[in-house]
Amino acid sequence: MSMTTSTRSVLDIRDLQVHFPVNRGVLFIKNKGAVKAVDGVNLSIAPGETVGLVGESGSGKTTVGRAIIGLVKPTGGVIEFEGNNVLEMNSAALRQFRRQVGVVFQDPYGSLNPRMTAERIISEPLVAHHLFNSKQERRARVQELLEIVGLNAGMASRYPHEFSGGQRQRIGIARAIASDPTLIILDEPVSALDVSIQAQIINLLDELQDRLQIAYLFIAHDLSVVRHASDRVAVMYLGKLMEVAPRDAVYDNPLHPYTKALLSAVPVPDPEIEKKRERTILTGDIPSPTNPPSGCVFRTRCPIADEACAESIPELREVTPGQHVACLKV
Amino acid sequence: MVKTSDSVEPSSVDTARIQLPYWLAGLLRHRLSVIGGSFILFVAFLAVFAPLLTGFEPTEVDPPNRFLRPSFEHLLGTDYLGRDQFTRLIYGARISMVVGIFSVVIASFIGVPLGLTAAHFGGWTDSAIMRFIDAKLSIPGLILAMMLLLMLGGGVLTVSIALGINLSSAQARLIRSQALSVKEREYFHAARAMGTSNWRLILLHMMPNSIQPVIVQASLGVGFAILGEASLSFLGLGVTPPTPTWGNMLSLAFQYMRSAPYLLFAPGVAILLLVMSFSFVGDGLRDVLDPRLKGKI
Amino acid sequence: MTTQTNTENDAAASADSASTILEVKNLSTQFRTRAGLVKAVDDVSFSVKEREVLAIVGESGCGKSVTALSVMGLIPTPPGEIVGGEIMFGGKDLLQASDDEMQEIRGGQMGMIFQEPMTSLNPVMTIGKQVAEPLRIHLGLSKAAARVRAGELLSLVGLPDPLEKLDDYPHQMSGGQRQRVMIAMAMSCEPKLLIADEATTALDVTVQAQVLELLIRVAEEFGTALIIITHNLGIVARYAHRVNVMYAGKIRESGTAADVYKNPGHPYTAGLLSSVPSLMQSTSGKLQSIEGEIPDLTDLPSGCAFGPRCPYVQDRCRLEDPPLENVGDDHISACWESAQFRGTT
Amino acid sequence: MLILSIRKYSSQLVLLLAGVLLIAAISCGGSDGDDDSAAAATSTSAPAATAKPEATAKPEATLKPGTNPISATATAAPVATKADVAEPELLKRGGVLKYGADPNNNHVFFQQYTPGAGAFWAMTVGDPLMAYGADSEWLKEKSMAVSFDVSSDAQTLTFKLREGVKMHDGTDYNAAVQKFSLDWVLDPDNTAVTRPQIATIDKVTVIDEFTIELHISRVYTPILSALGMMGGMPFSPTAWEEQGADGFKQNGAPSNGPFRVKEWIQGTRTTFEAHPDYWNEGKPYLDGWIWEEIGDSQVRGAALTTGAIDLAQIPPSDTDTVAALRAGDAHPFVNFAGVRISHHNAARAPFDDKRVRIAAQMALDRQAWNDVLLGGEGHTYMGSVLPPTSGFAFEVDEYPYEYNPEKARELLEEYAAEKGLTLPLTTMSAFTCSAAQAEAGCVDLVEQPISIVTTSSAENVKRAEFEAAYFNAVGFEVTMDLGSGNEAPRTFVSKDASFSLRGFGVRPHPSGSFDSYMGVGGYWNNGGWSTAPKQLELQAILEAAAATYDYSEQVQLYKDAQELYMLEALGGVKSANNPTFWFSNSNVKWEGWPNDKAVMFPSDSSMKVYNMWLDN
Amino acid sequence: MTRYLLSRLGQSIVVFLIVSVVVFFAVRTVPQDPIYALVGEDAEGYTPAQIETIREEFGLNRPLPVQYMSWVGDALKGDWGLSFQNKLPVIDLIKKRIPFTLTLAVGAMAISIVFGISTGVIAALTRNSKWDMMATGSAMFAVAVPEFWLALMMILFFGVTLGILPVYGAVLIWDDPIEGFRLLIMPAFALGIGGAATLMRQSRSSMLETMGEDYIRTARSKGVKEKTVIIVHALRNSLLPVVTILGLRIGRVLGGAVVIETMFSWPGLGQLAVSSLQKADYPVIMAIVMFSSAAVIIANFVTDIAYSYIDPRIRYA
Repeated sequence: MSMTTSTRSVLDIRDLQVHFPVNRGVLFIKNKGAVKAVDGVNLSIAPGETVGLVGESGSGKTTVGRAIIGLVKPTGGVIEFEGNNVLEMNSAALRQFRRQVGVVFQDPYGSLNPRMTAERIISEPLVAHHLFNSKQERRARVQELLEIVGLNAGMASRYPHEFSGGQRQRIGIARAIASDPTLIILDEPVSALDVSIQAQIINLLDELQDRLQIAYLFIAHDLSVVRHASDRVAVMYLGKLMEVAPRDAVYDNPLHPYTKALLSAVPVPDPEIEKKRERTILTGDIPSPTNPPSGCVFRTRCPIADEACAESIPELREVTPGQHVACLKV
Repeated sequence: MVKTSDSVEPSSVDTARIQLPYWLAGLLRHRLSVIGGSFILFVAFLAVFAPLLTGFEPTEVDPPNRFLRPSFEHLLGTDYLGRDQFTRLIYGARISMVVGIFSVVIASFIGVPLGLTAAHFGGWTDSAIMRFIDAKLSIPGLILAMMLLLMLGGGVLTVSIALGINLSSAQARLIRSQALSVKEREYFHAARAMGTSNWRLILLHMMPNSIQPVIVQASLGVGFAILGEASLSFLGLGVTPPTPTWGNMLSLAFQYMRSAPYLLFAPGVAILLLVMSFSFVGDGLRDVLDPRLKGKI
Repeated sequence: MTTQTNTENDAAASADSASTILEVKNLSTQFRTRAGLVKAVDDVSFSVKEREVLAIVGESGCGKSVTALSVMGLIPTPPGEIVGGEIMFGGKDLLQASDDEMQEIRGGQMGMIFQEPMTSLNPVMTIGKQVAEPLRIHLGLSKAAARVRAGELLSLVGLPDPLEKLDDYPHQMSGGQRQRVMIAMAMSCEPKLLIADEATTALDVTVQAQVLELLIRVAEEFGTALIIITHNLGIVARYAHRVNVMYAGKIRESGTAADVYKNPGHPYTAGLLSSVPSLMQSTSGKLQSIEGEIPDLTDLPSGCAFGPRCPYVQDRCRLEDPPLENVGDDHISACWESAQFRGTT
Repeated sequence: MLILSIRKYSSQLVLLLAGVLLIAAISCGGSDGDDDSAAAATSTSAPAATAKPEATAKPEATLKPGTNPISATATAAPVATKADVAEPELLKRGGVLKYGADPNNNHVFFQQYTPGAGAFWAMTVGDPLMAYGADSEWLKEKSMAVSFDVSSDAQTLTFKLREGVKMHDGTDYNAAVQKFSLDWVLDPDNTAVTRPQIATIDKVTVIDEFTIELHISRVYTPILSALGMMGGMPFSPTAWEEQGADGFKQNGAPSNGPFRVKEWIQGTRTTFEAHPDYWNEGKPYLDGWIWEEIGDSQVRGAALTTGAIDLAQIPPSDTDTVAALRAGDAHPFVNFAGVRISHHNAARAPFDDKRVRIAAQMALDRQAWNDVLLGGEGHTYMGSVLPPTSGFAFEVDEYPYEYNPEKARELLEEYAAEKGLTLPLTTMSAFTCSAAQAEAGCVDLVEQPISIVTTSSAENVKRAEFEAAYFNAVGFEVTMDLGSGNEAPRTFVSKDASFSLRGFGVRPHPSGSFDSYMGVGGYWNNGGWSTAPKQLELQAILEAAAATYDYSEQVQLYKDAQELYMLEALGGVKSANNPTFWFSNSNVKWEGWPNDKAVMFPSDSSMKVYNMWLDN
Repeated sequence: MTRYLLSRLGQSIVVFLIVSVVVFFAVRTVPQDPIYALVGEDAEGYTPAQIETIREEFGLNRPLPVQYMSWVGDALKGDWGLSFQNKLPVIDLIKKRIPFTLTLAVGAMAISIVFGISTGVIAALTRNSKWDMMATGSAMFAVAVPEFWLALMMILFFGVTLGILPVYGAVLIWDDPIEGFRLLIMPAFALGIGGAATLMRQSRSSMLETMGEDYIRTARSKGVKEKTVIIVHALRNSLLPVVTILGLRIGRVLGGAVVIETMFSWPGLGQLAVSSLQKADYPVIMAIVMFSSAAVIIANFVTDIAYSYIDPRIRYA
């Protein structure tokens, strides 16, 4: 499903930076450095497209999601939504932006307010944006949404603790699509679910995208799930993008050494293949984000790194059509 | 059961079946709080129907019949002025309960908003409010109460305010710590990401999920307030006589401990049982409202 | 950074001749909860041979962790209770063993690693002391000797500058490093059996690979048999010789990894395999997911517990719970319709 | 539901009941079982017959007014030499007596205000110019003046002083020292609390080393008894130069009495030690005594029974402790020093009308007041304002305003009808001070509710509750205004109280009480009721009494004053003569033991500790 | 760690200032006229003019903020002003009483800690057994009993009826150890028993929670004997939350001392607080409250240090 760059993208992130100050001294002594959680990320999402954002913990993928929906204040860069920069929006524009961007979180037990019935949870965005003037209309819309995500309307007055993990995630999705957004940020939507339930939710998300033409930013650490769900995949490491390319290019012909190592570390549920696969095991741990290595951040664990990697920070270059890689050696 | 604060979410009557609010259902299963709860209801019943239950007036003086031992006519005997102790006990129950509950309500009305604003806005407002609360906590409770009482004069309302201000710091600290943990939860992020206004965030998301421990402490607080009133009236500062409260009845009975020990028995035991009942109910509420437990049902 | 090809599975072939070190027969463990009696493990039998790697796989609530805790004798009573069966280990039935005897075995001949690295180590005690503890209890080493040995163990599990790490506290280490410490601790007395209960679930993929490789290497070096408990079908495929698939407290299928994956003997195993999206080729469209919800252990359906979610369910399945039968060479499964459904795949 | 929960009660409930029974056991156990003889006296019987053979029988019989030496004709009596003082056997009795009492001592300089000075320790630290015994007769053995004579115009008094007297700081006592002390007290700048007592003195002259002459501005016979109080006590000028007021407050003013201050710890205790070279050989018997400030009277009683203290002052309202100590082997002292009066402001309607004041008198059942609040130990002597022991008691056989609630209500109804009001009477009219009153510190007051004003001490709260009930029963509506510490008296002084529960200490000479309390200048009256004709008539009698040295004439005048006050002026509702109690352990002895006349001082509540010793 | 403690120190100073401002102005709104503490109820011997001069001397008619500034200025120099009761320096009044209140507070805390924590831990380990029931039951009982009632019961029972403990007297432990200790038993017990109950509940619940932690299960999986698991692993971790509430207990103890000191005539600051509050003796009240809140703040500070020392997660922040 190749994407022509000419159609205007739903979301365009340019040189996004999110640095958290770490103040060492007492009240007044100035802080001594910052955690560069996200350090210069460029990403765009076309209407109806699913972009997979993959990386290990500490890579900054969740922070990117949080920055987009305004939970975290970026320290640099631009987040353009339908042409205008979210960071400079006035409150009215911001409210409109919030209506058009939904969010689904990871933990089924933590993402629903235990004190509210399913109906009030789903109608929260409707109330926040005054989408319906009468209660009946709102109630009808909620019934409809419940049906769409595969739950029966009778459950509207139940409390979150009376649902299973899968059902709660469906309510989360219903809430996200309630204000019929054009983009949904999915932050690890299925990581906390069991395999069988995981598949049901992935199918639901797929179905909704076809029906409602919603663009997804699919943030996850499970590479096989990302492969199935995404059109394009971006791999992040320590706040920077290592490789961005269409799905098949990344999985079948990975260019960046980190992507290769990542793919080879994932065990495949097939003993025959596993016997034949050649595996490259990375050594050591992810460096601490307060003082990342100079030049390429992956160089300390990279099998093919040399002195050059230490001097300059590799730019994201288009090595093959549609496939961008940030590595001097490729 | 007198509702201590209206924010405990309304009992949802599911069309399918009449379902008691979950916290009440839970409480009924908790043996101790059933005992505690029934004693509190019993005392409330006595207090409300006091005029019907006794022929005497609480301040009616009859010196010739003073120091009568408990008899059929005077269930708990009479005091140094010949006043009927049983009448004074049930009228006293009215005031002690009101003082207890009033001070807890005042404590919550001061403590809860303070705690929530501190937690929600953080930064300077948070540290300013917390330093103010630390200051209040560092002044010994009874001295603070005595100062307030001297300022406002003795009376049911003023005693409740004095005790309420004392309890409010603990309430504020408690709800602030709960609210801070709610702020980290994903449903809070989701609500904020959806553009919900600050006001709704606090009222609909933060408060309902952080109010439980406050309710538990409130029910314990009623007990402590009743004890506080007793100590204050021992120091001569509680509700002005001749209005009877269990506190001033107890400190009055002190002066006749050898000649009329039975005077000591009724208010002492009444205070003891009521305070224990509230702590039973408090424990019961803690188990029922504990979010961790609820998740598992 | 080492490059390895997978050789472990070949070694499994020679394992048959080795003796059985753990034999679990008809194990049943129940929990009394407010919502009713939960039969977490219901009549489970399996065995582990010397140096063998057995995987127990299943979704949450299937009883895999409870089985492991029952073997180790770590079931909290109340509310839990082992109501039946035998656990033969080292010639003794662990269920009849006294507390002292169990304390002898735990940490000495049998070790265990848990899922959450963040909370599995005592936050207020140095790493050195915690690793040295089993050494002093089981091997009777002196404080100094135990400390030296602990240092060696830490370097064995690949921790950078181990001697300095002895005096560090758990919160000063990353998740991966802590899991390495757990391995060092569990392996300190060169146990005959080590149980890894979702040991790498909380770790990142690259770190997960490192830890598992390390685990296999050390087990081999000390001749320790491994029970790997996981819900990740990839890990089973890569590291396990044999696999037991559990669902709702019972073993539904058991066999060598190769057989079970190539020719699954139970519709549930097949369903699981098909609902995992493939890493090797792009798939679009619907995943073949298993319908319905995970069963509530307090009111299980009659007959086969997987019945309500099974596409091949027949009346018989709803009436009677199928026993485990041979469906191939050293490959058993519990399904009335296994012949029909296997024929069709 | 209750039955349900009890049936399946768990071990917690058993525990609960055990706890409750435990309390009952303790609270009954605490009453060492003699509650039948305690104050559960019924209303009619005489105060509980106490088993102890009681030397001081209840003072039903009026005391025969003994010959009183305060008469103009007293000539220079021979100087009492050391020999003829009755000499107790000379064996050394020693010991340190611990005396438990209530009011705390702000400082130890007896010339400036501190609660309880006069009552507890001033007399043990100084020997005044003139000293008085139990029945207000001159106690030569304690005074500095060995003889005195009065000029013909009765305005000049010359005193011959005792020689060879040493002050605490070793300096000699002579006329100059006595003059210095008197002048210091008379100087207003020193704000001496004792100044009003001797304010009539306008000139002090030293005749020779041991003779001193005082001139008083008007004929004022009570001056002699006033000089028997702290006003007449000398203190060392040299010490004053060195230490000044602050020094004296902390270490005590070196005077000439049998004891001197050794150490004072505010709010805890004041320790006194014997004066090494006290002029009266052989005295004091004790090596020292300690005033222990014990706030709670029950704890004081317990401290006495367990021997922690030797002598304890117990307020009459603590009937339990009094009964318990009476039942024990402690020796009781009873002194009717205090008078309990609920003063009302007779200058403000409705109290300006005599019928209302009579109604108030008749509303109160004094017998019940005595039984309930004093355990029957008080004396409902209706007539006299002064206690029966003072010899000036006013004898009336049938008190016209006996307890009669129906009559009281009739009077109030009659008043209300006349004034167009309906019962109960609730408000007191406004009050504007006259020029004279304003100058005396009176403040104009607005209309306000009729209130009972007192402090919030346990004793006063009970008094207020009792009297409020009775006043309300006849047609008043009285609100309670319980102040804390010192607020209540202030409201009385500024006259905004309808009934202020007061008690006053009696001075050795009745003039002291009448002048400072009831007379027009007294601090209870400025701006109060002192303008009504009956009250001015009362003032004239008081002045006449103060002007004569003739004892029998004085007695008659004071009786007339009391009759006028009790029957006409009706300045307040007298409830009872309030007994003050002390109890001493068996090891405390004194001259003339067990007759305690020799150790009790007529003024409100002081014990002559200097006449006691420990016999253990 | 030092960063953590420095910021705590900064906070404590701010709290101390707030306390001084709050109490200074609160006390002045008490309707009492302080002069009568000095001149006596009936102001014998004073002319109205002289009363005015005294007001000047104490600076009572200056505007409140000015009074506050001069009070703070003097206090920093160590001059806590003159008591209204006798125009003598407040320090002398307070100095002799501080050791008594401290002895009582330490005694009460000791009883709370010893009885509270030990019963709490035992109750947790013998969960739902008769020991647990008894401990929880008696804790409920101890919390609900009014302190002054308990105090007098003890005086009458142990003091008078049995006569084994002295009823009255005020001697410091280091002056006369035996008598001092015998005197301390009853007041410290009356004051401390409430705290013991609260500590018992807290240590019981925190021990129960700790026993459920993962590292306890790890310890058991290492074959550690149950006794060692409790003492070596569980106890130290379960004491962490208990230490934090110790700081708060000090405030309650000093508050309770007011009643107990009045009851036992124990010459501490509590007893003085009651009398000076009733007489509106501002300088003395200020001194008492500042000392008590200083004690509470220092206590909290000490518990913070103790906490960060026990819990390495903070020590190596």
